Amino acid sequence: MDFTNEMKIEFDSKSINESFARTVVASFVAQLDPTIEEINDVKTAVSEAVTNAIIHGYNNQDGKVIISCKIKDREVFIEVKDRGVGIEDIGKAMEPLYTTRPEIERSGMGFSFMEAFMDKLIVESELGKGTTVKMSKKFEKRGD
Amino acid sequence: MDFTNEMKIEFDSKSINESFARTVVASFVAQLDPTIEEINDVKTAVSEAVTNAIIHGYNNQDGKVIISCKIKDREVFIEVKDRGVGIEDIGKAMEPLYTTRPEIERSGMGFSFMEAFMDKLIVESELGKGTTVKMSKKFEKRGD
Amino acid sequence: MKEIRNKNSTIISIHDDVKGEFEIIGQTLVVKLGEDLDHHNSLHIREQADKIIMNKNIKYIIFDFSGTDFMDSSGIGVIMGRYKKVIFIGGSVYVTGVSNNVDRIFKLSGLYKIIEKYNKVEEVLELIKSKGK
Amino acid sequence: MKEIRNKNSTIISIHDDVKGEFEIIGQTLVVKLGEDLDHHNSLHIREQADKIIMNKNIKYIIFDFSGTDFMDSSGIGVIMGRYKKVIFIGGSVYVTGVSNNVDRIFKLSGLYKIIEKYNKVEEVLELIKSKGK
Ligand SMILES: Nc1ncnc2c1ncn2[C@@H]1O[C@H](COP(=O)(O)OP(=O)(O)O)[C@@H](O)[C@H]1O
Ligand SMILES: Nc1ncnc2c1ncn2[C@@H]1O[C@H](COP(=O)(O)OP(=O)(O)O)[C@@H](O)[C@H]1O
Repeated sequence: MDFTNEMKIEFDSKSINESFARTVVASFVAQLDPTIEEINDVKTAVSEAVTNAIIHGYNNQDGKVIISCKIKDREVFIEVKDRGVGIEDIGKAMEPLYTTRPEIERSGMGFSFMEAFMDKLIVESELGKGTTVKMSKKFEKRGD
Repeated sequence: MDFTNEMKIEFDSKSINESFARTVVASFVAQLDPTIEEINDVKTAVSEAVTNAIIHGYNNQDGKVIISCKIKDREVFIEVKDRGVGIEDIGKAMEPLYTTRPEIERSGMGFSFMEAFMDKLIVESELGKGTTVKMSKKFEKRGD
Repeated sequence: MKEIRNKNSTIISIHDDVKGEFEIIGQTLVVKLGEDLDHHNSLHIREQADKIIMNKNIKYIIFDFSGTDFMDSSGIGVIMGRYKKVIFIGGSVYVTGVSNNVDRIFKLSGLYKIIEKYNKVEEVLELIKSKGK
Repeated sequence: MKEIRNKNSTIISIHDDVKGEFEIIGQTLVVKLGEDLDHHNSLHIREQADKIIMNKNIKYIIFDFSGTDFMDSSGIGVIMGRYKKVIFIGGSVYVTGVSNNVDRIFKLSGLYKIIEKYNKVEEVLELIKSKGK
């Protein structure tokens, strides 16, 4: 059977919503009965992308962060989108330890963590328009 | 300080999303540090409205359910919206024990529960266009 | 669906997706409900319970809520529906292990007018046994 | 913010919103982290920790993760930042009570090259004591 399920959430660019965003995605993918490790992988990746939208995309100012999440069989597709400043050089931004905000103690590991914890990662961005991070992960089959 | 926070979520009209919807709203209002009873009140009301959208609004067919949630100081405003069949006689629909679907064991208590557990309830509906349920609740001040 | 047969009872675990268990002890069906009793979960429980009620000549039903945190009006529908099935043959419906939250819903719904609440499943089983004598 | 003074230590509870606690024992600061260490929570922890490091002449920092389920790269930033503050005066940073999930993040980040992991806060306190002699 081709099972699909979709949701989309939009929320204020406020740091208090970082944990909310993780919880929402985690509870949506819980339908796939994932392992604790799989859930944590997704939570970490979502947390990185949402935090980036809030602090880099919107520079801690007002704005909306949008997460789309689609389940298809045992695969999860997640998009995290902001309409913020955008990224000038995506290749550079994705380099490990690269950060434009060392003064607020960003470690430059956000994109590396997204890559490490998800199967696929695509970053699309346009200066002045915003950034969309697309990630996917296939969950293990659970033996019953 | 005037604290506000907003989110909006859209998801497939599938019964598996009923618990997801409750969890999302519960984890958003968790920011207000509510009592267990307040959280349960909101979860029950959301569950009733979402279930109604899925079974009555969309008659268990495909469609999207939309929840908007706004926090303003210690008050929560929740809207549950579908673009389904709509309600012909809202007054009648809201009567206790009234149901159009006794054959699938609906109890006709959905609106009564929403009224009992929330402070305010407004139902707007147009035949063929859909239904919007607006609810609000003020949470107790927590002593620190 | 898994079926385990013990000396005095049969335990049936339902749909993986829905946590819950059915135990048949003589003419009594014990429905051990999962964490949530909402519309989604009620569909499976209803279907499964009715099959057992029909096939196993059930007269008494105990809904055990000791593992249940959440219930909405769909749960009321499930209980009322099963009540209607056994009342005509002189049966009864009981609820056990009801949390505060579920209790509020029962009170609001007026369900306690037709069903009885007990703390533990065992108490009800004793009660039913004593009725049989 | 609450401050409780004991015989040998001072305990400071931070922002209500953020679960976490600071305990000062001599030149050692123990930061007992809350459930999540993300960007939101790291803001308060950073601020509070730095105030204490400055005012109380702190040389050793123990981040206790025994109550922590979740950490992302913001947590790495918090630890690295504090590390830089004490390393120049010959201090060190330790982590304790690290769960599997947090451990994976530490490994991935390479943080174990500069900080040491122990099971319990007490072990580290003993270690620091023995250094002082
Ligand atoms: N949503 C975004 N909008 C604008 N710039 C971004 C966004 N996400 C990432 N960046 C840029 O990419 C850099 C690297 O990101 P990342 O690897 O997550 O590290 P960090 O967040 O620690 O800086 C950031 O410092 C920032 O300049
Ligand atoms: N979203 C909706 N779309 C269409 N009809 C609805 C909707 N919500 C409620 N109704 C109508 O109102 C009636 C009463 O609703 P309610 O009090 O929740 O009881 P129940 O869901 O048990 O039928 C329903 O039986 C249905 O006819």
